Amino acid sequence: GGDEKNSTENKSASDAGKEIRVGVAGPFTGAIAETGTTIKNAVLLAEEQINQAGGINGKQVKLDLQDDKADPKEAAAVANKFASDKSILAVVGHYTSSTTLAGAPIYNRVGLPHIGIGCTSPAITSAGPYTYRVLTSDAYDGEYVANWMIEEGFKNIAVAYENDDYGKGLADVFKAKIESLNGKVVAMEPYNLGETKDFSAILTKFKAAKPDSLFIAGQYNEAAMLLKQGKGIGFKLPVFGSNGLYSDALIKLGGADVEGLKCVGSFHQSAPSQEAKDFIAAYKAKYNQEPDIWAAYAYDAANILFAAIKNGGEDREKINEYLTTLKDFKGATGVTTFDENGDCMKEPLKLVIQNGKFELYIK
Amino acid sequence: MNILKVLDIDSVTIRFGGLEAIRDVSFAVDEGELLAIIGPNGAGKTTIFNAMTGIYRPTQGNILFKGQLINGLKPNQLVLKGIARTFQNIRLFSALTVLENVMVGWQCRSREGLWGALAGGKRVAVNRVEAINQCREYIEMVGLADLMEELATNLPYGKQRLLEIARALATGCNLLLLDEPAAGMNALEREELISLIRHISKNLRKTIILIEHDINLVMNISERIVVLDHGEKIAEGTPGEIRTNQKVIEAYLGSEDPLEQEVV
Amino acid sequence: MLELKNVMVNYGVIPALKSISFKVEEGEIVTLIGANGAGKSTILKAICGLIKLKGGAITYQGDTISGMGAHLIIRRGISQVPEGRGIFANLTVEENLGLGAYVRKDKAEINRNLKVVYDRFPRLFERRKQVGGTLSGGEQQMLAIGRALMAAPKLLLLDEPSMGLAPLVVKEIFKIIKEINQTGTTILLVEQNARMALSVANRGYVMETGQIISHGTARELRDNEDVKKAYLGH
Amino acid sequence: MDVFFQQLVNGLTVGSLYALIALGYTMVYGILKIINFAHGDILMIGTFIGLVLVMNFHLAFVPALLLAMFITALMGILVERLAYRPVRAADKLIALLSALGVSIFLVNFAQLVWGTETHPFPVNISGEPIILGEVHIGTLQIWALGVSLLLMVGLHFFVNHTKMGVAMRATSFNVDYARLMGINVDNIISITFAIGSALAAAAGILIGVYYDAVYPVMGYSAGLKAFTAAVLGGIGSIPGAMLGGLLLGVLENEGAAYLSSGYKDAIAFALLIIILLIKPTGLMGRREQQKV
Amino acid sequence: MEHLARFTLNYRNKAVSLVFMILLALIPLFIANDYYIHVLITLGLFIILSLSLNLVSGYTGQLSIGHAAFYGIGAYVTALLMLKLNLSFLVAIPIGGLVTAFFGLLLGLPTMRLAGDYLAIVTLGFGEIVRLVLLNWDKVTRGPMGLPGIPAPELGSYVFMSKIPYYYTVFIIVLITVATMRRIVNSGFGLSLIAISQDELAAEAVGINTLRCKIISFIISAFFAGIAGGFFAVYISFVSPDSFTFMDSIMVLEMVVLGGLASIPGSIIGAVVLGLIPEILRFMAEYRMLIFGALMVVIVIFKPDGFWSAKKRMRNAIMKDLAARKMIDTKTVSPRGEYIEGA
Ligand SMILES: Nc1ncnc2c1ncn2[C@@H]1O[C@H](COP(=O)(O)OP(=O)(O)OP(=O)(O)O)[C@@H](O)[C@H]1O
Ligand SMILES: Nc1ncnc2c1ncn2[C@@H]1O[C@H](COP(=O)(O)OP(=O)(O)OP(=O)(O)O)[C@@H](O)[C@H]1O
Ligand SMILES: [Mg+2]
Ligand SMILES: [Mg+2]
Repeated sequence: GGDEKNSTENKSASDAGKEIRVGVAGPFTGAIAETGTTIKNAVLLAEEQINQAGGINGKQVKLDLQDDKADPKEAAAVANKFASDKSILAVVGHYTSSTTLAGAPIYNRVGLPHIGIGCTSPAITSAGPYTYRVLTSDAYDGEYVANWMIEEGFKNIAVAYENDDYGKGLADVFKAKIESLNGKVVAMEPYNLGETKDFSAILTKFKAAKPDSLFIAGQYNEAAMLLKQGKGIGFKLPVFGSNGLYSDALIKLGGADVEGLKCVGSFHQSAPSQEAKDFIAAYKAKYNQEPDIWAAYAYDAANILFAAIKNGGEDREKINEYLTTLKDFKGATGVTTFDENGDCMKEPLKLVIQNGKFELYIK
Repeated sequence: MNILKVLDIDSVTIRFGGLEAIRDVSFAVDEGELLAIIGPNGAGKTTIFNAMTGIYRPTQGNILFKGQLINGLKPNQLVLKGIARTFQNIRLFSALTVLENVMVGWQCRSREGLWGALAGGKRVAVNRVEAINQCREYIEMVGLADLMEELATNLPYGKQRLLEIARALATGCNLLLLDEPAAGMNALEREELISLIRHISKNLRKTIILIEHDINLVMNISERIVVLDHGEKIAEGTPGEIRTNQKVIEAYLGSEDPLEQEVV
Repeated sequence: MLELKNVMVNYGVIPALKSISFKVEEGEIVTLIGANGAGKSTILKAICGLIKLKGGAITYQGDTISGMGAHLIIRRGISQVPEGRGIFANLTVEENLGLGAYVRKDKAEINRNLKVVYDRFPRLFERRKQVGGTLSGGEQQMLAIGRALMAAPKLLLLDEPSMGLAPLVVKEIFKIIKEINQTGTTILLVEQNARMALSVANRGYVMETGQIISHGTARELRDNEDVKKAYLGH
Repeated sequence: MDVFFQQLVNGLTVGSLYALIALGYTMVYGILKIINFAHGDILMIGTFIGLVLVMNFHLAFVPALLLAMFITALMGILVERLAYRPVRAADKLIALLSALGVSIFLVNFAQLVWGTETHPFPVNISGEPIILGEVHIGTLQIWALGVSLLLMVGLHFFVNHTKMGVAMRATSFNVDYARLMGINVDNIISITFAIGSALAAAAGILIGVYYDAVYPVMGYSAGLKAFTAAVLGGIGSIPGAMLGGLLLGVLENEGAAYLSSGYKDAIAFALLIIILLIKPTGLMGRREQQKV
Repeated sequence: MEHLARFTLNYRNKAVSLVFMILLALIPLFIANDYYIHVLITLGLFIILSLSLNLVSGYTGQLSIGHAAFYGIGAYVTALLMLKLNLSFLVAIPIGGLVTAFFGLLLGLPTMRLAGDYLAIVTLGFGEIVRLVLLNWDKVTRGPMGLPGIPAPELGSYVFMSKIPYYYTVFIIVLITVATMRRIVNSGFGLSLIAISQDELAAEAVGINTLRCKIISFIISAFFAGIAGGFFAVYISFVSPDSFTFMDSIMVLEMVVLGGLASIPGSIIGAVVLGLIPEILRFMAEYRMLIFGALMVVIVIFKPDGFWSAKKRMRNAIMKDLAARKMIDTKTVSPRGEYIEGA
């Protein structure tokens, strides 16, 4: 639910002009609430920073946080709530591809611009003119990891994927790329986010297919369980993953069993840019912990919207016009440019888990 | 030979697992007759009712109703053919009123159906009025007129038995099976019951088969008696014959004078 | 031994017992007769603590038992054969009988008692492994009485024990009631078959719509014209 | 064939855990005729209790397991007192709703206390897996199977061969008649809940350790599966619950290996429906003989 | 409107109900807030769902805990028809209802052999299977990704843009559902259904074809749930398998039971109350569902017969209706307000 001190329950007409209201939709409870929490932390940080700097056009920014529980139906309800509240100028969110796709038609119907923060499904490319995202599409990432694995010399690859927009989209792109590079996907098994806990069937099938490496297209929770259960039945291989795995929670849950795992992401503590350094420092100061990638994306999304409101105008349509032409926005996750579909173009980082930490991968 | 028989039980055997509840029993009932089945507890009386009403299927043998084989038909199909019953352990629709209980019995004669219900209209309403009036007549007949709107569950035991009879009659049956209708009734109520059964038999011209342990009542109203013991038929005849049948006395009545009931 | 004083019971808002008072002395057979729905079964349920009283009190051997949990009342030596027999349909005949002796601890005595019951009802012995639910009505009644006897009660409450029984068995049951009484068990008997009930009882109470309308010795009641007309038939 | 045997082992492991949970459903159902929808959530709380005992109180695994079973048993009794006893006389569906209320409450309670995230259950039951050909049988699997079988056999004996067990079955048939036998029905019901909850806690902890994951909604799927297992075996029947659990575990694991892992649960449910249509009271359910 | 009103209302409370309906119809004029209208539309959907389940579980007494499957089938069929065949919602939703009705028939068949909790588990299994098929048959359903972008309904050149046309659509569907359910349960057929729920064997023994009645009630129930699903798909413009889970089935059952089994006003009240509580508790944030759970326990303890008083339950209103139309005698009225035949 919305944090009481930040969401404004009673907004009378007179208030509406005095403050700038932006919606934030994320999985604050439910299966991936941990991610929701870092998103919440990051946007609240962005809010605090902009208000300390005098707000936008002299007005204070007020975020309205709504919980979509990573559930598309809830997402539609949240989208409806934002869409019908005229004082909401733009929205940060949603997080997953499914929730973004559920909300997008509603936002697009009323012309409310929104920036997705974790949704990487290729389907979002064509979700509508008011839909944006701060991270690259799976079509891009999947091919990137496929290239990487072939470069590392792997040929027979098993794929475990989360059975939804995110995982399936990624796995499909990945498989096509591997095959075009003369590699082989020897087994491909789906599991359900937040539901599957027993990976023994999947692992047994993998084992029988005799792969030389494993690619996981999904989230950290399942990846940790998969690898831990794999150890139990004697299944241990080099593992690559998508950006969904890039979370410290993976290491917390997986412990020694995720050591050596490689994945992609576009933000890292030791990233060179000044924006990233500043963000990490501020986040640490406020919350006394390291931000993860989703915090960085959420932070960037919020700041892009603040910039759009400032430079475009306090009007949904004007904000959207600004966003369509956004170019080279420098943020914690690198340089963001939106293409004509609202898709993001930026180069991911290669990462590896070493000694219980994500490190930049250097061959 | 079967032309006049309403019901013909032809060498019926009913088994439950290893237990033979009914073994090779045959008897027949004539149109308009009032037949009683008596016998010790567990003799198989209720079981044979259950077979006649489609609740059990005979393991062997045939049951014919008006010359037609009815083995294996379902209870509701048998009601449409004209067989209705009451239960030894009363089974009313307890949350429905007396009138509604009887109307449920009447349903199998209703031509309204689902479409009629959805369409509504004057004709449907007229039909319903007619149904209600007929059901009220049955209720008056069994003497529950002043309890028409009472919930069945609130009726005393004896009146519940009467309601079961009204409900069975409402199906428009011509063979009525009564399983211990007098159980739980006091002397006064029993007398009223006797005249009710006579009325149904004589004036409504229904064929009746009756199971009862009240020997007075049985001897009083039945025209013929079938006696079962341990699943077998041990005697058949008029009340006079049965009263003096040595086998029946040994198995069931217990002394020469069944009316003698004092113990001390 | 047992005394009810101004006992009142309601089902919802409807009164089922309106100030009932009566006594049962040690060693007696007392019968309650009355039309359907008079409240006879309700009295038995109230004695055993299955329903709460709305007013009045029940004392047993000098102690007030109304308001106690049913299991505590049963432990004091009261046993009931409920209306409708109350057989555990999912348990075998033997298990049913065993439960009758649930509150007793003396194994040997229980086994002796079991033999007595089987002797009295050989039919039960034949069916001792059959589940109670498949017994015929009469067999179930025998089982219910047998089970109550397994408790070796001081006070036995019988609710219409003759219902649905063949004449032969009815006689047998009344004989047994008499015998049980002679071995020292006090009996409160509810019956529709008033003629039979009054033939074994010492005293009787006649009930109508939740009230006791008359009482007296069995002989007095048998000779009472009103009782004769309503409950004894001719 | 390796896949087959590996899945058989995996299936038996989960199956024995399903069975353990199913017993709780079956016992409560047997006695109150309600499907205790909160059972899975009691399992979840029991698991968290076990986790707290291990992590915060540094108990060893077995003492933690036993103590968690005990605490959860008390919690089962409490839930029965507060949420089920007041509606015992009402329609069975009402009790079902009360159970759902408890279920929702417990899940959200756990989310507030322990957060929504998945916690690992770091218990070191060390020992090398037994390796037969390509088939691995983990120490944990042996534990899970062993503990569940032990508890089940104990329960079976208790219900069928003790006076309390017969009293339990009598109460399950009719509460008033049981009272007339001098049975303290309230106690019997409390004991039933206590046993069911303790078994659930045991199953939950074993599941938590086996998957190395404890999380507030873990009771939902475990509960659904176990409930299915209970019905498959014949609800109310204790051997049925065991058989149902094992069968369900094995079938869905083999189904997942040879058909599709996505349809794994669908296979289990389709089988359930088919079995029920052939044998309407489940595999070992005794038909409640209803004479008319 | 007048005709619809007559079709919907029973004769006795005609005036009161008519006023009430007019008020409901005017709501969008008073409340401009889209969020409130969204909540009202959702309540409308809940009402249709609970009324439809009430027929099977309340009146016919067949416990069903897989009702969300019907809702889901209706939603997916409607969505696919609109997305793939570009059918108008006016055609797609009824077809969705009919397809769902067919599944109702399928689910009704097991009642031939199963009753009570065993039937319940079959309905649960059915619900899960439907959900898993929606999840895994990705060539058609797009699996967990769901079907986004269901086009907004069009009536000629009028396109549904705001919430108000949706409100009126669901309002009309609710009225039709109430009217149909009323006619069904207050008929001889409805009486048979109640009889079946009370004692199936006795019902069969007095000539009721119980299997046929049960199957018909499943078919009708499924049809209306399917319609609700279709409307949901159109309204939210997105369907995915996790909108039709076991918990959704349970929620509907809860509405029926808490409202008061076998009662039309009960089901409506149940849907409204249970639909509103979580919305009202929204301000409590994290504590919302905790309180909701506790509240449920408290409600059932203090209102074990549901919100709608027990005395009005299980009643068939044939008599009341005829009496009101002066077609049967109504000289005496019993203290409970029911008609007793005039002496
Ligand atoms: N469904 C069944 N399964 C097993 N045994 C049964 C079943 N139904 C009846 N029996 C047995 O068949 C025998 C006959 O039972 P039935 O009910 O027909 O007796 P009855 O003559 O009606 O006795 P009563 O006068 O006591 O009612 C009994 O021994 C009974 O236990
Ligand atoms: N559970 C109940 N709820 C409501 N009313 C009840 C209930 N049980 C009995 N009654 C009513 O209370 C009154 C007394 O019932 P009770 O069973 O004590 O009568 P009884 O004298 O034993 O009659 P019978 O000879 O029929 O057994 C009756 O009017 C009955 O309808
Ligand atoms: Mg009989
Ligand atoms: Mg009585």
